[in-house]
Amino acid sequence: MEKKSGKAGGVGGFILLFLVGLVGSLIVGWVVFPSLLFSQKTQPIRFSHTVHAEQGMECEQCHYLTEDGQFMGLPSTESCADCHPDETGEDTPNGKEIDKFVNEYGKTGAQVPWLVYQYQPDNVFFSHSAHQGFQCTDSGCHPPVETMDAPPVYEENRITGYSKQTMKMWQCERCHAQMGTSNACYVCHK
Amino acid sequence: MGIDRRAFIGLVAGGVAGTLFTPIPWKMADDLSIWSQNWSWIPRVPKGPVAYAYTSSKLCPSGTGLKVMTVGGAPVTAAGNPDHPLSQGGVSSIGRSETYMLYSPARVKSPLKKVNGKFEPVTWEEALTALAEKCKAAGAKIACVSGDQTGTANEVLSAFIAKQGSSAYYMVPSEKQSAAKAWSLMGGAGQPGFDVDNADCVFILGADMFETWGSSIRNRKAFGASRDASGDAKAAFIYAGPERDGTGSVCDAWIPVKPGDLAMVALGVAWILMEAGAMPSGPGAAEFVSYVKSNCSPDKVEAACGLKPAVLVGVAKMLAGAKAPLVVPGSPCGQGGSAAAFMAGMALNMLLGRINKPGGVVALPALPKAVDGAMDQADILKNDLLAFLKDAGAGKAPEAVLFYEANPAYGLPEADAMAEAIAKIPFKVSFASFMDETAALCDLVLPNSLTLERFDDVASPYGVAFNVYSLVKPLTKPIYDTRTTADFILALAEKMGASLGFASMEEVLKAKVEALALAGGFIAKDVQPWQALAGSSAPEPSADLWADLEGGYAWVLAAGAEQTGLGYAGGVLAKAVKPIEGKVVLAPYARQTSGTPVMGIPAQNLTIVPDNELINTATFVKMNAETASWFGVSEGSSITIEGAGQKLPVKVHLSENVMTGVIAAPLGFGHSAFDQYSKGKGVNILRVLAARVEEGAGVAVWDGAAVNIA
Amino acid sequence: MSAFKDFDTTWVMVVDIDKCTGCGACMAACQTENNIAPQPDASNKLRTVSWMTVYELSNKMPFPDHDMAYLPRPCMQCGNPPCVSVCPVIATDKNENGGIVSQIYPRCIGCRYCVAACPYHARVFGWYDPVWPEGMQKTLTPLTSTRPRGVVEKCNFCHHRLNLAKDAARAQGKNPEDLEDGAYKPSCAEICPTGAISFGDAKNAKHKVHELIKSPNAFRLLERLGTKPQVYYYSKREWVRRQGDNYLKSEKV
Amino acid sequence: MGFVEMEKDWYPEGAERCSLGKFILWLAFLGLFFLWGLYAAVIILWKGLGVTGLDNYFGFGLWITFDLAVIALGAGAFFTGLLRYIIRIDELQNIINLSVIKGFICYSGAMLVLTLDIGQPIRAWFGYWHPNVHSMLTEVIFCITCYLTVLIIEFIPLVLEQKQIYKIPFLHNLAHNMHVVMPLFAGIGAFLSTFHQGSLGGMYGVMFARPYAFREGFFIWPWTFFLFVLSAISSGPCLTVLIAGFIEKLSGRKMTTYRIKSLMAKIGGSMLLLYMVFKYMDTWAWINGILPKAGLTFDQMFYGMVYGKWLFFTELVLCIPVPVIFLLTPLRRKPVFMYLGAILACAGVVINRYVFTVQSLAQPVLPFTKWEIYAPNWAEWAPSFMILAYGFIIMSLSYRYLPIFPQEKKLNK
Repeated sequence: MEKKSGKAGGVGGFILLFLVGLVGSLIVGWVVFPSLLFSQKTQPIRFSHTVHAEQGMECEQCHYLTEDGQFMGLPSTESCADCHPDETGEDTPNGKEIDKFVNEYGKTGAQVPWLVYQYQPDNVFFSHSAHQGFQCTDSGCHPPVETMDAPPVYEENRITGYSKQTMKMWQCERCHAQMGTSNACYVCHK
Repeated sequence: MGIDRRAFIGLVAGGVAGTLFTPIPWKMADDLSIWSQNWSWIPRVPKGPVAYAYTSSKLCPSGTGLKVMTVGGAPVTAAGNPDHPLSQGGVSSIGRSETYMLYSPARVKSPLKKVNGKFEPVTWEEALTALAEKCKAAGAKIACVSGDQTGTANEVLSAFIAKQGSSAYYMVPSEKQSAAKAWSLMGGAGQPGFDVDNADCVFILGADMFETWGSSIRNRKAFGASRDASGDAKAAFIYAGPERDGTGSVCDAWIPVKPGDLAMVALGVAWILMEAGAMPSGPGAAEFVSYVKSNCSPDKVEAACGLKPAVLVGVAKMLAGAKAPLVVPGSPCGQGGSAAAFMAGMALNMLLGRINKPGGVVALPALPKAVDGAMDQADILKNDLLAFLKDAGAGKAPEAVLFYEANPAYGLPEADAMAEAIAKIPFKVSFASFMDETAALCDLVLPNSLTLERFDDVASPYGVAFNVYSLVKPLTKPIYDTRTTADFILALAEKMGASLGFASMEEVLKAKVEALALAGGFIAKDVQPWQALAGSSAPEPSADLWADLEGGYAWVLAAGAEQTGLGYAGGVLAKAVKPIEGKVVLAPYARQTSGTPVMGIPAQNLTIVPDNELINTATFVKMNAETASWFGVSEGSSITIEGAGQKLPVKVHLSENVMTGVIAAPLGFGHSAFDQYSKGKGVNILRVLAARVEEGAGVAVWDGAAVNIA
Repeated sequence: MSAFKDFDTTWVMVVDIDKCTGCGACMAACQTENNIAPQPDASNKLRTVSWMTVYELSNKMPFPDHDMAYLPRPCMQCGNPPCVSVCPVIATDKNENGGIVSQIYPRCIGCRYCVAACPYHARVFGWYDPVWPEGMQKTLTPLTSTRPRGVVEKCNFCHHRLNLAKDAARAQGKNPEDLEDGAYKPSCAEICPTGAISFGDAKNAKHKVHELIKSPNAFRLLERLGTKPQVYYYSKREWVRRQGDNYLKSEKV
Repeated sequence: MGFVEMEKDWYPEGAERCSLGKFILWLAFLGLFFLWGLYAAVIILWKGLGVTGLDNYFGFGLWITFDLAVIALGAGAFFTGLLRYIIRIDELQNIINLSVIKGFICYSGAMLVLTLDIGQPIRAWFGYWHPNVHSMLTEVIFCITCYLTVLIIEFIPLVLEQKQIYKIPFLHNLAHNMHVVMPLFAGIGAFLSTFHQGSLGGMYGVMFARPYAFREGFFIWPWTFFLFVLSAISSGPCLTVLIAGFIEKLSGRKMTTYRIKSLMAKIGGSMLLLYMVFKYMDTWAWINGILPKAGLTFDQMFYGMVYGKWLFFTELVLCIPVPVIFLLTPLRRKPVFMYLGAILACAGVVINRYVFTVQSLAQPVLPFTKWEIYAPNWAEWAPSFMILAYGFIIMSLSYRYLPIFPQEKKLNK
């Protein structure tokens, strides 16, 4: 049975609390939810692209295509160790980071579990060799890490497990459509 | 502050309305469906550079060269190496399994010692010490059983027991051993080989050559090359055997012959060829002629085997009319083949003048040995494992027996008796990679590393018409705590103060390769060995043989052994030719899908095993409708097969591929060891299969046996 | 029924039945290439996941007139696929040059309408989550994504190999849309010990299959239903060819 | 006032109902089936469809048969609505409520089963977001969900008319206003429903590589499209009659006049006659056109007992012409013939949906394959029984508390 009492009752109360609910949920939905959805992770090694670029290294020295068209996305521990075989013993932040690499990976031979911002799901076949004509960062695919001294924070979607930067299918499709390239399913899926 | 119901409804309604205008429901719906493609309990595929590495298969008896795909250095799949003459890109389901079998649940993950009937892990050091003591104590009373038909590891093992003063080295029976015995009875030299590539008419006498006989991938490649769809077949293939199986199904003709009648059929053809003027000569020829003339006329063959004379005449005509005919005798089940059938088949080859000819029989000279003191292949093959185990069963076992790549407790005829005999051996060691039936009986299990984890080699699998050698090299560190058996034996010999002169199998192989380089031969790249047999000039020998072998190429030597004493062995044949008496004959057959006795059924292969062979725990045997009518059984009926003092429950599959009076039964099932992919799957037909000894030849034969059906 | 485009490239497989010994190497190759999990109980063949299935054909005569043949059956990649137009969510399509019928696992909702529509039984459903024994997942290939249970999967002519072949062509400065004969081959075709399986572009005169499919001994399964398969079979035996389709008693092959 | 007394206040005006205890027992009995099905549903969602008896031959099985059957039988709702609101056969107002509830039960039940039936329920919404306009199933998904919405809208005023709820002025007015616009929804419902009934048939008819199911057609619609519509609207009213009869039998009270039921039966019978004409023509064309074109014969469409011709003749002879005679001739005046006719008509539709679902998949199209047998297991039966129990529960509650039958009060004086 309906009762009328309290300050927040009646039609006015209904409207007031409706608004409270409305605004509240909007705040939760637009502000709280997105921050809850992603967990933040840092790279195992604070790799500085700028330091390496300043040494005059080209991107292709580490990120290159092989003869059979495969893209070697990340250098292996062995190739990093080519330049960093031993501890530096330096007390600088960079020196410490290098020593961390040497001790934890270089010496053990373990591969660095880099967090890759752009990794696509397993069901996607992405060919770097088919996209050689495009700029890595200018075309919006990769963050401009070459200008960064510290790698950006890696944000992982708690539900899907994918990186926040993982390109969505519509982005691929849009560019393919603009370029007049086929958007057939198997062009990109495996 | 009190909130009445209406206000509360307002709050909820506002919340719902607001939420609809936030990403929450939409992003959640989307992300949840993305989550469903990414379930944590479904493994992700590996990332990393894809590369290819080369080695050869030891699990597959055909010795194919492998092209292994690696991802980030880890082996992932095995395909045939297109540049290897024994595979040319082809590979069997067994060769294919080399990668994933690394992770088979049946693998022995560390050395094990049996304590109070249970296995307990021990370290390799402990195992080495324990075994050294036992071997010292056993002295010359030590034996070794090896299932490795092609490896130099046999040299290491045989040299080891030879140093102990023992020559009790036994090979697990195979086509190779059956052939070696029969061939030596005929006075032949070398390992018989059959140049299928250059033949234009191949009469297959029982051999399941596209499945289990010889280097079957090579055979299939040769067969495939002979019939390009765009032209006429370059070679005719005729199959004689009890069942029109994988091999028979693609041949141009099938001649239904019971296992015990293969020799008779071949001699019937010989009779016709002799009538047409072929004249045998050489040792034993006279007895041969008189036996054939009086016992193997087409009408006598018809009386004995039910074959119409016209069929034999047809075969004889095809063989006689061919430029390069070839008869390939063998066992329909890949083991226990009839010596009589082999000799009869070879007699045909001789009648046709096919010895040491392109497209004919080319016997391979023995390859140089690397290990001093190792026994000769030919000598080893003379030792009879069946007799040895029967003796052991009778209490005449040596002190210690080493089992290398061998599972005789499962893979021999009268398997129950064999297992009992093995159990009676005082001290037994298995070097099995997988926990097989024999390993389960052993006191010590010292797991051998698998193909992709070890140094090993493949030298001239039986059946090929050229000596061929390829290297097995590790592509990955051992996944578990396993060791290469040869390495372990070398260390054991060292420890016992009887060094074999090598520190590792790699060194042994390097010595072997050095010795091969001196023997001549070439790397099969631009010229294939069968082309060399046919007359192509062989290329220069390799400048760096080891490097070429490491690159996955094969060393080959295309030259036949000289035959000085080869004859017809007519006297032996006259005694040995004898049909199997009985209403029905059990004709076992083997398929590569069910693996080998040492590996069990490869995990992925259960999907391939057809449902007319295995359903859950039931094995199906095949018989045709007429045979079935004798017993009043029909499709799916449960029957019991009795033989060798055992009874096995099986089910019936009606198949007109099987000749009347024969029950074809698949081998490879009914394991009591291994993992969920092998254990309890069907029954082991070898348990009801009794071996018969062919008189005169003195060879145990079990390609078929009379059985009772209930 | 929507009409499907005729593509410049048409990948076809030609299986020479007279060469198939039924050894199952093609199935073994397919399973591990495409990350199909081992199935400890594969007795119920209507439940197993297998993209390639070898059928046993019989001329239905009694011994000794009996003859048999093996017929490996991948997905037919039909020119007019009965499965594609029925999919409610466009999880399967035939829209890429080459004509391979795609199947996108993350899009599939698992309604199995395509399974019902395909008369070749080329499509299988994931009844269970795939499980690899401890450690064996390390032998997964990066070529094909793993599938959760509840989606439909099928042979795709090892489409990833087409992508890899295109990449290799690009790296060598060749035209990825005009691959050489043999540059792209599914795993089963590569591994078959007798070489019974040929593969290539039917529209490319430089490819062997271009001629093979014109043979009077070449046929396709259930051609009269209008599916236009991109898998051809070849047999010199009339009874084998006759089993490629349904014929009334009065009809000749 | 005790609860038992209060509960009596919730009955429709002037209606008598069985005791609350008896009613709760009845609900508990139904609840057992419901819980069994719920258990199965949880297992299925947890472990996947491997627990069912379905396989790669029979991707569709009991559930799809069940769905198609209940949706066809639920067609009474839209068709009665059409006749009542659009064609304006006013008499039907006495049974329209029952039709609506039946429709609601059938459609919502079918939706529940469909959720279980798809392998990835979490992706069910892809049907809207990534629709393939060429697929009959897309049409089905859209129309069924839209029509279910319509049915809910049609059901709501009925709930609002519940005696106690009706006392609330707002809800009272809402119910009234909804009634005013009901013809609009009836029209939408009829349109949607016709399409998806047809699309369900179309789903089979378009399978051009399945000669058992394939049919030629008109424009984009295979003949099965129209046949499914006709069979649905012939059997739908029959089921409404059967439910009304069942409620009367169970409660021992008159719910509606025999005349109304007879009218419904007559409508069903007329539609069945129409269906018969087309179905016979279609079957003739199938046997003489589709099958020989595919190289198949009529005999090859049947196998053994499970897939024997008896099913064919039961469906096409026993379950079409016989009920047509029962329902369209004066025989209808006798309840036994009317009910029997209705039962046969419904059975015919169920058989039809079964053979199209299962037999068309069992029939081996490849000459070297064989007929396979499909047997649903407990995991499929349980949810089906859950839906039946759910239907009985909804119907029981509605009967007890909602004024479904306008004539009840008058007839039981």
